[in-house]
Amino acid sequence: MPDRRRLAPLYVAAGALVLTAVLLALGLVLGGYDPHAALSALVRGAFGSRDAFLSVTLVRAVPLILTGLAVALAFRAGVWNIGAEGQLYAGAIAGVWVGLTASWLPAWALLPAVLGASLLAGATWALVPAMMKLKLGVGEVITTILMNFVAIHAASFMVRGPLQESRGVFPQTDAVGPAARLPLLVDGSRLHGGFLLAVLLCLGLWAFLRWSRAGFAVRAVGGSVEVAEVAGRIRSRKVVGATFLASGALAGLAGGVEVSGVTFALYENLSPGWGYTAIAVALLAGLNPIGVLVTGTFFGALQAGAGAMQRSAGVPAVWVVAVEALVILAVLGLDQAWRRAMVPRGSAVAHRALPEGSGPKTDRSGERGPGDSDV
Amino acid sequence: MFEALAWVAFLEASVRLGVPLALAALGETITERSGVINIGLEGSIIAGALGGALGALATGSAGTGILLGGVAGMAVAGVFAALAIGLGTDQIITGTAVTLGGLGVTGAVYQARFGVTGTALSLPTLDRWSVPVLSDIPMLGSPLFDQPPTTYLVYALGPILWYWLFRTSWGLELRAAGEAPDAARAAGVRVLKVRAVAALFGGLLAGVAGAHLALAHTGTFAENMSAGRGFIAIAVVVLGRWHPGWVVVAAMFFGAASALQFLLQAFGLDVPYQLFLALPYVLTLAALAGWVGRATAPAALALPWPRRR
Amino acid sequence: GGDGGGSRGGDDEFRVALLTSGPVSDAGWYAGAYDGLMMVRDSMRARVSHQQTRTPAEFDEAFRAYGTDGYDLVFAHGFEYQDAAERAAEQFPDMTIVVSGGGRVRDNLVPLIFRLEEASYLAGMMAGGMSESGIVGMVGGVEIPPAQGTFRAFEAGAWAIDPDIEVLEAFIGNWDDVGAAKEAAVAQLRRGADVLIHNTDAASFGVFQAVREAVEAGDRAWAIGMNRDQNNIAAEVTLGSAVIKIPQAFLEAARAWETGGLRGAPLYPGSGDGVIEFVVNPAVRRRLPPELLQRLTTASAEIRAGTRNVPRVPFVEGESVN
Amino acid sequence: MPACARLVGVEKWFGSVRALAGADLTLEAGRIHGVLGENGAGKSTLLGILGGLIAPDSGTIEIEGAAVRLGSPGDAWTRGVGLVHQHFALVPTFTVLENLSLGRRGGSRVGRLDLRRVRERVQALSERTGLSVTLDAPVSSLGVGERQRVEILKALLRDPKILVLDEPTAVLAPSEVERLFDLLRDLASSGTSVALVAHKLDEVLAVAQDFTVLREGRTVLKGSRAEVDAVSLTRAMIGGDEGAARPGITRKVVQPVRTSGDAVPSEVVASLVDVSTRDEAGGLFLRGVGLEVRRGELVGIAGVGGNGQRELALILAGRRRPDAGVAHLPDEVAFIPQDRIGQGLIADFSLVENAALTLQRSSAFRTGPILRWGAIRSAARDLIREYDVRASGASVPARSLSGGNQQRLVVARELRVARDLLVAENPTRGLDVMSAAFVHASIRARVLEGDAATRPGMVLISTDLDEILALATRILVISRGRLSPVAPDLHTREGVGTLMVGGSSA
Ligand SMILES: Nc1ncnc2c1ncn2[C@@H]1O[C@H](COP(=O)(O)OP(=O)(O)OP(=O)(O)O)[C@@H](O)[C@H]1O
Ligand SMILES: Nc1ncnc2c1ncn2[C@@H]1O[C@H](COP(=O)(O)OP(=O)(O)OP(=O)(O)O)[C@@H](O)[C@H]1O
Ligand SMILES: [Mg+2]
Ligand SMILES: [Mg+2]
Repeated sequence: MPDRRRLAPLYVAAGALVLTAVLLALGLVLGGYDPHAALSALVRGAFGSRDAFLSVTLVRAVPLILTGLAVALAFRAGVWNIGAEGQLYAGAIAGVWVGLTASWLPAWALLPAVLGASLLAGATWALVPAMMKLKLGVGEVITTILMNFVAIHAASFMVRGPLQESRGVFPQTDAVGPAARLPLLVDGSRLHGGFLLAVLLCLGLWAFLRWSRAGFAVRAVGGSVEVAEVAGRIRSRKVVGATFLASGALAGLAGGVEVSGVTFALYENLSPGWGYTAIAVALLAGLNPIGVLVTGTFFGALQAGAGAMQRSAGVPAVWVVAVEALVILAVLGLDQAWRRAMVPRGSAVAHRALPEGSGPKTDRSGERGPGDSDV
Repeated sequence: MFEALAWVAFLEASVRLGVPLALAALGETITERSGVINIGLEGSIIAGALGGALGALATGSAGTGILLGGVAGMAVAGVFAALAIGLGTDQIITGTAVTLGGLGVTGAVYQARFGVTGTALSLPTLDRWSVPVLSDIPMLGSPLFDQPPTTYLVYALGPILWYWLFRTSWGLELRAAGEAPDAARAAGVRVLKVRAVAALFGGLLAGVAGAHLALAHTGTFAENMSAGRGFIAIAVVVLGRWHPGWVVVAAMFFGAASALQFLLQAFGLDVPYQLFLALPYVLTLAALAGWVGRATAPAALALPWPRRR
Repeated sequence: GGDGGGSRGGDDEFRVALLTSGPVSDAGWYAGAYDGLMMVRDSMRARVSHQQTRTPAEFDEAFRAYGTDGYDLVFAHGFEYQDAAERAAEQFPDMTIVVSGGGRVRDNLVPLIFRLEEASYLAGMMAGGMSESGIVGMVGGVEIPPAQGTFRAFEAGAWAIDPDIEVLEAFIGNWDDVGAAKEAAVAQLRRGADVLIHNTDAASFGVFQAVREAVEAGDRAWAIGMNRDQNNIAAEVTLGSAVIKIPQAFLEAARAWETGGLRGAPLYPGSGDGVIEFVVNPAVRRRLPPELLQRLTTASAEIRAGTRNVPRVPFVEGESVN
Repeated sequence: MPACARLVGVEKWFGSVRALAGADLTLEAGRIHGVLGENGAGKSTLLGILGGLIAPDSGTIEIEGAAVRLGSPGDAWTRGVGLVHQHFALVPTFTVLENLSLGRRGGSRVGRLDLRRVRERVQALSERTGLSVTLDAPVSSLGVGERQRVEILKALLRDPKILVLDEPTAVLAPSEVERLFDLLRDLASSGTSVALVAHKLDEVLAVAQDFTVLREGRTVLKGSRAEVDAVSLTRAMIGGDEGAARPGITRKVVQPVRTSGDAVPSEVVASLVDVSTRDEAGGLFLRGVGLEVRRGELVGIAGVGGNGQRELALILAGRRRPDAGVAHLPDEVAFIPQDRIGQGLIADFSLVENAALTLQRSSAFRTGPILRWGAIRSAARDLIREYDVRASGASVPARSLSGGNQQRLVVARELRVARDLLVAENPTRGLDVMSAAFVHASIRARVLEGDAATRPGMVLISTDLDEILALATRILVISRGRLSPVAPDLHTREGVGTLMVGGSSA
C-alpha cells in the first residue's frame, strides 16, 4: 500500500505544471481550441481576482481539504479508507436532517449540532468497514468503495423520501435556516467559516500527529502493527478502529460543511467525487496535514480554473476531466522521476565529493523538529 | 409457466450483466496476483467501449471491434503500468487518475468524432452463437449457451486462467511477484516485466469488457456508459478470492443481484427504487462478511517495488 | 446596464449563457439545449457561453461568474438550478435566469416549463392502442419531476384508450448506463410489456436495442422515443417520439427577453406553440390503425384547445393543477 | 589454480551511505573462502553483487577470466553463481517445493509446471547432501533452520560453480553446522568454489582455506589459512588502534565476568504457572511450562530452535495469551526480539522515533497526552552514543542501518526501559564478535551489576549455548515445549548440550 510521501519539492510541482500545460496545449490544438485562451482562462478562473480566489478556489478547496485530511489520517495508520465519498454523503444527510428538524434549538447551538451530526454520521458510516476489518478480517479497500455506492443511493432515497422538500415536487430537501448555516468569512464573497475550520483542523491534526502520544501511536501502527504492539505496547486494534472512525468523521464533516456553508440543502450529486480526489490530495501532500492544505487548495484552484476554461474558452467539460487526470499523473510521474534522479545507481561521483564522515543529505537531525519524521 | 419464464429471464439477465464484470475482473485477478492493483480499470473499460465502437464502425465488423477495444483498454493500462510499475508511483492514486483520464479522453475523442452534441450511434453487434446440444437444455440452455461469443470467452477463461496461474511456471512466477517480489527476483523472476505484462493483460480484458458492452450488449456508445463497472470488478475480485473460478462465479452473483433489481421493478414491487439500486452493493458487502472472511490478498499487493529508499 | 430584461448589459453585445448538469453530447435533453444556445447565437448574434456543472456548489459559482461578466440571459437547463438561481437572481438584478423545469418566480427568474406531458399523453394513447398484451412499460433514468410528469401523462393516455391496461415503471438511477437501460427494458418485455417508452436521455439507446432484439427474436414489441425525434434510431420498431423543440423554445425566450416580455412569469411552451409535438414515425405509419391515428389527432386538438386535461406535476410554486 | 571469480575495486553507494569503497575478492575453484568483517562492513553487499542481486556503481567482475555484467540474479545463475541469502529470499505463502521450482531455468520454465520432476530432483539432492526438508509445507510454517536448508537446496539445485553463502550458520544448531561444513568440503573437493560469511571466527577458521576481511567497505586483508590466524583476522576486522578508540567496545568488553546467585532471594518479578499454548492445528506448542523469575537473576533458556522458544518469548513479552495456565507479568516488560525489523524497529521511522516507541511508555517522556520530544531526542542521542550505534545521524530511517547496528539500537532502547523484566530472544543472532561481546557486556551490566533493587530479572532465550553459559545465573532447557531445569553442576557445554538434544534431565 502507499508509502508515505514527502511534500513534493517546489520545482517538481513547477515542472509538473509546465509539463501539464505543454501537453494540454498540444491536446487543445489537436482538438481545435485556442490554447492561449484556454490556459489563461484556467489561471484567471483560479487566481485572476480576489473573488475568483476567495469565492471559487477556496470554496472548492474546503471539501477537498477535509476529505484529504480524512484520507491522510487513515493512511497514516495503515487504514486504506477509500470511503471518504460515502462518509461525506452520510455527513451531509445527517447535517441537513438535524438542520431541518432541530431548528427548535437555540440559534447558537444549531450549527454545532449540524456539524456534530455530520461528524457522527461519517464515523457511523465508517463503522461498518471498520468492524468488518477488525472482526472479520475483510480488507477495507473494497468495503469502503461499496459503502460509497450505498451512501450515494441512500442520499438519493432521502431526497425523495423522508427528507424531501415540503412541496414534495423536487428531489431535494428544504433549505436549512440561517442559524444552521456557516457564517461568511469575507463579506461579499462566498467564503464561509468551513474554510477556517479546515485550516484549524489541518494545524490541529498536524500537531496531533507530531506531538501527541496518540498521534505517535497512529503513526507507529501505520509503520508496523507488530512493532507498535511489541515495542510500543500500543493496542493496534484500538488505534486502527479509532483512526478509522475519526477519518470517517472528518469526511462526514466535509459533507456537513458543504451543506451548511454552500448548498444549504441536500441534493443528489452533492459531490463530484471529492472523496476520490481526496486520495490524490492526501498522497501528493505526503500524508502531511499541512501539505493537505496546499494540495487541497491546488486542486480547488484547478477545478475553479477548469470551470472558467469552459465558460470563457469554450473548452468542453470532458477536457476538464482529462486535465485533472493529466495534472495528477504529471505530478506523480515527475515526483517519482525526480526521486530516482536524486538517488541514481551511479551516484558515486556526486557523493564522493562529500568529505569523509560528513553527514549525508538525509540527515536533518540538526534542523528537524521533534520526532523528526515528516509529520 | 410464468415462473419458468421469469426464471429464464432472470438467468439471462444475470449472465448478460455478469459477463462484462467477469471479463474485467478476470483481468484484474491476474493483475492483482502479480502484486499490482489497477483502480484505473474503469478507464480501460470505457476506452474499450469507444475503441470497440470506432473499430466496428471503421471495419463494419463487431469482431474486429472487440479486438480493437481490447487494444484500447490495453493502451490505457499501459499508461498506468508505465507510471505505477515503471516509475513506481503510488498505484491507488495513479489508478484513480487513469480512470479520470480515461473518461475524459474518451469523451473528448467521442465529441471530436461525432460532434459536440453527440449522436445516437448504432453499431454492428456480435451475433449470438448457439452451442449445439447445450443450448437445448431446458431452463439453462438459452441463458447460458445462446449468447454472444464474449460470454463463452468468460467460460473459457475461468479454467484457462486457473490452469495458467496454478499449473504453469509462468503462473508460479506471477504469483511469486505478487507475494514476495524480492524473493521472486532473487529466484530470477523479472518482477517488473511480469507485473507490466499482467497489468497489460488486465487492461486487455477490461477493454474487451468495454467493447462487449458496446458491441454485444447495447449496440451503441455513450459517454460514461461504463457506469462504475471498473470499481465493481475490483470488488468482484475480492469476492472471488483472487481465484479465476470463483471470480467468474462472483461476477455472475453480482450480475444476478443487478438483474434482480430490474426484475423486481418490472414486477412492480412498490419499494423505493434506490433500495434496488443499492441492492447489489449491500449483497456484496454481506457476501464479503459472510464468506470471504480472512481470505488474504497477495501479500505485496499495491506496494511499489523496488522499495523506495 | 438596464433594469433587468429587455436591455442589453454593459456594451451592446447580447450575452447568453447555458448551464447544464450533464454532457451536451447526450444527443438528447442537454444536446437540445446546446443546439438552442447555438441557435440563439446564430439568429440573434449573441455572444454565448456554456458550462457543464457537476455539483450544486458549482451552480452558485457559475451564476456568479456570469453575473459578474455582465451576461444578460442565462439558461439553467434543469430544475436542480432553481435554488442557486434564486440567490443569483437577487444578487444580479440585471441578469435574467431561465430555469428549465424550475419552480420559483421573480422578476428576473423565469421557470421554463415544457408541456412534454402533452406529447407523452399522446404517446400513452398510442401505446394503449398498440398494445396487445395489455401491458406497457416506462423506463426512466433518475426519478425527477419532469420524468414523473411525462410518465403520469403517459399512463393517463394509455388508460384513456384502455382503462385496464397495466403500466410498468422502472428507474435505472442515472442517465448514461445504456446497459442498465437495456436490462430494465428487457425485464419489462419479459414481464409481458409490448410497448415501451423511456425517459433515460443518453442511455435510451438500450431501450431501443432491447425492443429491436425482441422483435428480431420474433416477439411483438414497440418503442416510443422521448425528448428528441428518435424515430430513426430503430425505425422499424418505433411508433413515434414525444418531442420537445428545445432550441425553438430557447430562441423564443431570448426574443421575449429582447422585447422585455420575459419577466416575472413562467413560460409554458406546449403543443400550442409548436414546441411540443408527438411525431408519429413515418416509417411505420401505414402499419398503424387509422382510427387510432384519428383519435390521436382529435386528442391533440383537444389538448391544444384546452378541453382535454393532461396530468401535470405542479412545478411552479403556487401553481394550481387541473 | 585459476581464479574462478574475481571482483576488483568494487564500489557501491546506498543513497549517501558508502557500503563498498573499492573492495576486492578472488574466489578460486575447489576452495572454500571465508569472508569476514564487522556488521556493516559490506560483506552482504559484496556477495550480493556477485550474485547479481545488487548492481555495483563501479568496479569489475570477472567470472572464469571473462569480464561480466550481472544485471539480475538470473544473469548470475546462468554464469553459475548460486547465492544463499542472509535474509531469506523465499515466498512465505508458497510450499517448499514451489519455492524450489520458482524461476528455474531449463525445459520447464515456460508452460506446464512439472512439480513431479522437481520433486524427484530435490529428493535425490537431499539424499546426496543430507539436507532434508518437508516439500509440501508452506515456507511460512517452517523454522529458520529449515528455511536455511531450503535456501541452500535452492542454490544447489542449479549446480552452481560458485556457491555463495551469507551467514548460513547463524540459525543452525551446532550439529547442523558440522553437517553443512562437511557438505561444503564435499562440494569444494568436486571443484566448486565456495564463499562463506560467518561471524564466529572459530567456525570460519575450521572450514575455510582462503580469507578476505572487509572493513568499512574495503578489503583490508587477504590470505590463505597458512598466512592468517585468529588474532590477525580480528585485528583486521576491528582495525587496530581505531577499534580501541571506539568508546563502547573497549570500555565494556573488559568488564569482569559473572556474578552468581545472591544469598538473599529477591522479589519475583514474573511467573508462569502451568502454561500451555496450541498451534492452529490444535497441537501443543508449550506444555505445562512453569517459570519464576526474580529480580537480578538471569534465567537462560537453552534449546535447539523450534522447540517452543518463539511462543515462550511471545508470552513473556505479553504478546500472546496462554491457552491454558496463568502468566503473571509486570506492567513493563522490555523485549529484545529475534526479528529486529519485524518486531523491534519500524523501518521507516527514524532512530529517534524508534527509541520513542519504548520511551513514550514512561511518564518521564510525556506531559499529559503530549510527548516530550526534546527529552526523547536527547535520550535517544545518548543511547546512540553510549551503545555506539553507527548511523549517519539520529534522523535517518532505521532501514538504512546494518543489521548489527539495528540490533544495538534495539538493545540500547530496551535496556534503557528494563525495570522489572527483560526478555531477549537470540539477542546476538547475526552480530559480529565485537558487537556480540558488547551486547553481552551491556546486558550483564544492566541485569547483574549495580544496585540489586533496581535491576530487572531477565529471561534469555537462545539457541547459542555459549551465550547462555556466558550469561545465565540459572539455566533451563526447552525441548518439545517442556522446560526442565539444569542442575548447577551441569552448567557446562556437555551437560546442557546433552539435555538440549533430548537427554533426560537430572
Ligand atoms: N539496501 C540498503 N539501503 C541502504 N543502506 C544499505 C543497504 N544495504 C546495506 N546498506 C548499508 O551498507 C553497509 C554494508 O551493509 P552490508 O549488509 O553489506 O553489511 P554486512 O557486512 O553484510 O553486515 P552484517 O554482518 O550486519 O550482515 C551498511 O552500512 C548498511 O547500512
Ligand atoms: N540437514 C538436516 N537433515 C535432517 N535433519 C536435520 C538437518 N538439519 C537439522 N536437522 C534436524 O531436524 C530437526 C528439526 O529441525 P528444524 O529445522 O525444524 O528446527 P529449527 O529450524 O532449528 O527451528 P527454529 O527455526 O524454530 O529454530 C532438528 O532436530 C534438527 O537438528
Ligand atoms: Mg550481511
Ligand atoms: Mg546483517
